[in-house]
Amino acid sequence: MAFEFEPKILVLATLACAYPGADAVGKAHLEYPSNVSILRVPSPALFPEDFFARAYARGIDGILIASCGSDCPYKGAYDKLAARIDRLVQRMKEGGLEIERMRLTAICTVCIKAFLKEVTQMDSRLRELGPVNRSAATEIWQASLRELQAGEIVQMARSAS
Amino acid sequence: MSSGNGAAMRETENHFDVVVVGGGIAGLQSALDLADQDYRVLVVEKQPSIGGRMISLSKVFPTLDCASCITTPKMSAAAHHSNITLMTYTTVDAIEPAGDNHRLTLTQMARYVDTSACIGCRQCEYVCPVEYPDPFEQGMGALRAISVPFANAIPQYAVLNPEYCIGCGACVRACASDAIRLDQQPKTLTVEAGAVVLATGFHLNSTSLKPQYNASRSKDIVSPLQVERLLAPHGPYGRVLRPSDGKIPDSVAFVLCAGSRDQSIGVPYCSRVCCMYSIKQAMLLSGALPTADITIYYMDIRAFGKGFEQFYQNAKAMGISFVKGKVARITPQPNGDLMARVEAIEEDGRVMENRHDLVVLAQGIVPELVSPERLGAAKEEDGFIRRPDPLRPAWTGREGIFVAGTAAGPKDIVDSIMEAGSAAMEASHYLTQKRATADANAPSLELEVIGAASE
Amino acid sequence: MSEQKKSSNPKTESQKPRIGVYICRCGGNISDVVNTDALAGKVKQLGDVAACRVETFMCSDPGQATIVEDIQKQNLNRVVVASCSPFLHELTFRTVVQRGGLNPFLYEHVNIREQDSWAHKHDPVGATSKALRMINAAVGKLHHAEPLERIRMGNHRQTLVVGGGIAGLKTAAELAGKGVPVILVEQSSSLGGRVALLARTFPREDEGSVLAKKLIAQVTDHPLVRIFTRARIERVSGFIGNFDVKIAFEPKPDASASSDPQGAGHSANAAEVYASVGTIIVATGADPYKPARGEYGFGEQPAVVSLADFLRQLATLPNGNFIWNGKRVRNVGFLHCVGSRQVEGVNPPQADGKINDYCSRYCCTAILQQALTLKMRFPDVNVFDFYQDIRTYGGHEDYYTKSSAAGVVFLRYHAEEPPVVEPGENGSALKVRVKDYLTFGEEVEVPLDLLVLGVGLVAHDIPELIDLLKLPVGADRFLQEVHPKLRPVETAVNGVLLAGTAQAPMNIEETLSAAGAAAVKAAIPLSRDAVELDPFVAEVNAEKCNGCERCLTECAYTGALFKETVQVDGESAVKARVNPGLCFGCGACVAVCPTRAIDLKGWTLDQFDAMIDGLVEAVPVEG
Amino acid sequence: MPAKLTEAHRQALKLFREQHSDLDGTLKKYVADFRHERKQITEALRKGAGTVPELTRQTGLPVDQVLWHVTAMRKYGTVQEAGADGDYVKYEFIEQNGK
Repeated sequence: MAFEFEPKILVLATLACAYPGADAVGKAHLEYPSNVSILRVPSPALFPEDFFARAYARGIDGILIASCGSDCPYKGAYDKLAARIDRLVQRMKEGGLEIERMRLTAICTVCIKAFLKEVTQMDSRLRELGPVNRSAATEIWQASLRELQAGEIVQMARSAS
Repeated sequence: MSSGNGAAMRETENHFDVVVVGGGIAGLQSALDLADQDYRVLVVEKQPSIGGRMISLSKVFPTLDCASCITTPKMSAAAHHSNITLMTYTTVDAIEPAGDNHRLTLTQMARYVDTSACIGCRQCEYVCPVEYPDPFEQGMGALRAISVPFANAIPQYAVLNPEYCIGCGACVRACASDAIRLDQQPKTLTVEAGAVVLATGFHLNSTSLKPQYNASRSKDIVSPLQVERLLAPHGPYGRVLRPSDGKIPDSVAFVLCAGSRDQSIGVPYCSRVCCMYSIKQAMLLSGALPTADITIYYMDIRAFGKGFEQFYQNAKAMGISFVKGKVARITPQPNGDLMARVEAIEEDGRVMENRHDLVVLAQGIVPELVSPERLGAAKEEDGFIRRPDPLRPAWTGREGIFVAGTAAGPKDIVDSIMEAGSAAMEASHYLTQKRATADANAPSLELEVIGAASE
Repeated sequence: MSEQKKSSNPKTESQKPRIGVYICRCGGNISDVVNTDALAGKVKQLGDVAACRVETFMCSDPGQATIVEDIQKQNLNRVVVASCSPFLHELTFRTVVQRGGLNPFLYEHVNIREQDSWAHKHDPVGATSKALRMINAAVGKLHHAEPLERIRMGNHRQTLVVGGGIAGLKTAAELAGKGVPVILVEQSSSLGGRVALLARTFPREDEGSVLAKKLIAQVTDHPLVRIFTRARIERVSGFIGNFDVKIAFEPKPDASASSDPQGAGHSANAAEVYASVGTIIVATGADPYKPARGEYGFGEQPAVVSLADFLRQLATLPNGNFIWNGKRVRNVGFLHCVGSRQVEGVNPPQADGKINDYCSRYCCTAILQQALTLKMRFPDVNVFDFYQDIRTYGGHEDYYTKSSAAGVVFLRYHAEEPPVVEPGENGSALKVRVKDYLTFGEEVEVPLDLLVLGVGLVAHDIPELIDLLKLPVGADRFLQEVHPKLRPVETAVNGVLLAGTAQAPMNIEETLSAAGAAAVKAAIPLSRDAVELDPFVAEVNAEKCNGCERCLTECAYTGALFKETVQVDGESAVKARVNPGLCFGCGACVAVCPTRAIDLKGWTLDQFDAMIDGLVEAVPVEG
Repeated sequence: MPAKLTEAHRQALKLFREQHSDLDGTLKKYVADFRHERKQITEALRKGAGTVPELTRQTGLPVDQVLWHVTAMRKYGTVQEAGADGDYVKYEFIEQNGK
């Protein structure tokens, strides 16, 4: 049997919306590829850019952030997340990582179809793209970390003045 | 209000703030809602395990959650609650006023097992040589004369059925913790309670009430509780088979209103849940038997609760066939088939003869408690417990005696749970009022009004 | 106000992880797809896994007992259960772990049912391999887990009830009776809501206003109840036990409030009210569906009225001939399911583009009650009832039986072919054309003098409150409970409860039961001096914090993060600190910290990194 | 069985037998029938896997009783499913070690 590339897909699903949404898919006994692993998270706004880049560097081929979107229970968290992902995607573009490996979307507690569509689309796109370029991802990870830590210097310079 | 841990408040060993009669879902919910407010609660259950009817169901409408997944945590929470005492295999024989309280006479039936020693290892069950039709499996499976009643039973103690025990002593020899007590006798005891919640539940009336359905002539004319067991993950056959001969059914029919909405059988009312559980069973059957034809014969589909109508529409979309019609007769054939004679109301009233492997009769819900008067309550014409005050739907009209769940009328699980909470609230309200002495630590209303509230 | 103690359980802190992993078959729900035995074989080989068992029902008493016993006998200090969704049993197993003597947060729940066996039914190998990856991730997370303590907060032992209809009144009466002070806020100028306007209620034929008055009397003079009418919630902040609420008032109308007998003029001159409450009950009710102009002739044909209007007017009519708007009425029709059980493509959508596809529950009985009353009072009036299904559930069936016996004529239509209302001929006001499926789908024309639309219930429009309290709303626009059976009156917001028709259509009796259930859930947390909260809030590691204040800028919750000056080695330094009672645990601060000094307890970045490593490292299970 | 009955156990057994003496022999007959049927089905199954109708033909017992016994034996681990034959499930006997 020919070796077929099986992408490793990570779904970061919000406790309030997307995680129960993914549960609803299972409760309806609808199916999606088993290479999709779901981690629950209070709000994906807690992740710095380097977290995502590290995940790619460790071999995750695609990340779907299944957020609450406009139903986000936390004040302003979604906008902060969206801004973070914008910057990350920009960095991926520059660093030679396909931006389809990252997708930010909103999944509600009963969004069964939307969930299925998102994961199957990502799965088929990643199968076309092949495995993630881990060394490119490592570069981006290190660059993101450097920038985050540099922020410290900027900030300290500001408070000193 | 009582506060702190139950133990400190214990006036006497046999006094409780509230006794809940019935350990089904309604009783357990009432008990938990009271115990969480630090009342000391005794739950008295007639069966050897708590969990009531709900623990024997497969999945529940309209969410299709597995029933045991919803029930077991509540059973477990009640069993582990420091303010709740469970007495299973115990009947309440009488409730009488005792001064300001209620005195309950209880009979603890002989389990023939010392519950302080039994660890639920089932060694006795494994060596017991006699098996009989398992009531939990609606007779379809087997249970040994001594056994733990069912897999998720709480408490997990063995119980011996003397009707089937031949007194061979094998269990006595097998029990590592020496828990078998063949000389155990029923025990009568009394307890006192500040308030009582009656949650005595329901049973289904007989499938034989309507002779034209011939339920006594075929094992494949079944009750909905049998279907629940057929569908349950741990059901008797491990799959859906017809009980007469083990055939995998390819045509299943549901006859709605088979024991309700009929004055002539003494059940003029609608049993409220049959439409929905039949639709649910039809959906689950179509999952278990993908090629089977499933028909629901109905008069009105009463999908009135939250999410019910959508559930009904989903069932129609799944291909379950809904026929508005009167089932005049069901006739078992020599080959085991069941012929249903149906007057299809929407098809020119034509009479159809349809063949089915399995026919489910939606029986009526009738109260389990026959004489509520013994327990200090009165009943309505329909036999359910009376609740005279429209503004206090959990109150029986007798001081300190409340009712929850299907003891007061047929209803679904959600409504039973709501009523259970309501009964707990009314009981705690009552207990607070009864302790006339004001609690010095009772909170008073605090707020800040800006701009003078006086006229 | 808050107290955090580090557990000093020696068992959990100093030792090397000894992890127990428990795999549930869920009576076949899981094991029919996931090869649980093979899975267990692989799990046993994972680092620091000291015990691994497979059970049929992990959540059952014996299942739980196994965990407790293993913790004690095998000296486990971390536990994983792989079973159903954490929404069902995470709490159950945290309690079990605690019973075994461990800190309840040294527990990880892995969902191998909803998100594995049920979602990959036809891929048993993939599902088994995924289960292993997920368990490995949980094991990885537990390596970084620390014992956490629930946060104990002070508790304002009073309740805010929003809505002065029967649901709100009932909750207030019960809570006050139980000794819990209540602040009741009603938007309109009077109490009693819609029930106060009902002439006759079913099934006991009580007068609505009498019922409402009795309830009002129980609360108005109660020392523990404070009522504000013409009032609304303007601001809410805080959390269970500690909600801070600001109540504002509508300007006083010119007409004196005292003309309103139920006006409970407590609030006459108040400008604003501030209160702190422990729990909040939302009892904002529902509204009768208002048909669109032209819907079944409504608003265009004067002889088309809604059930609510009909009810009110019928009560005032003298006996004798049935006179409506000055005209003698001989033929009356009742139409069921107006604004309910709507069908896509048949019924025009509502303002929000959705249809009302739900059943409004109360209307069948209410219609037949009116039909029967009409038939009893005016026997020569012909009554026609256009329906889909008669849903007179339970004892309400009596109304159906009696209506049929009294000669009400039933015509059954299909939702896809609703009746058509047209101007009448030959002296009748209206003509209803309907395909009647009781007479085999024949099209029938029924001349009518009056048509009563059996309107359903729609959710009361409360966008501000939904926003303020972050209330979840269902597809039907009614407020959404957490779980219809496990937590039927609780919302996703801890301490905020639902009572009555704000949640779903209900009749009076059901509303009162629901209100009782909400009241008890409001009373439970207030029966103690303190509330306990989950510990999943941000925490600053002061050693790592460099005082850059970026987290403070990022935090959206006033007071949740603040800076303080501390002495470090004789020098003062600025450090960030968290107020756990005000922190919502979103983690926005975590992402911007340059030194990883701030983390969400229970959800640290190290734990997420470890979970990702766990996902990519595991090897697939063969066969 | 290893454990020996004590005098107290024997007294209890005696009391139990007295209190539940099967005067009209109903239980006696039930147990005799039960054993006989179980033995016949076990023997039939020992000859090879079969469906409920097949076992019925071989034993001559009522078909619903055959299903009930097979179900019971499955529950207590002496029978397992072995595929299907048309609309019927086949059952096979599991030989117990040492028996």
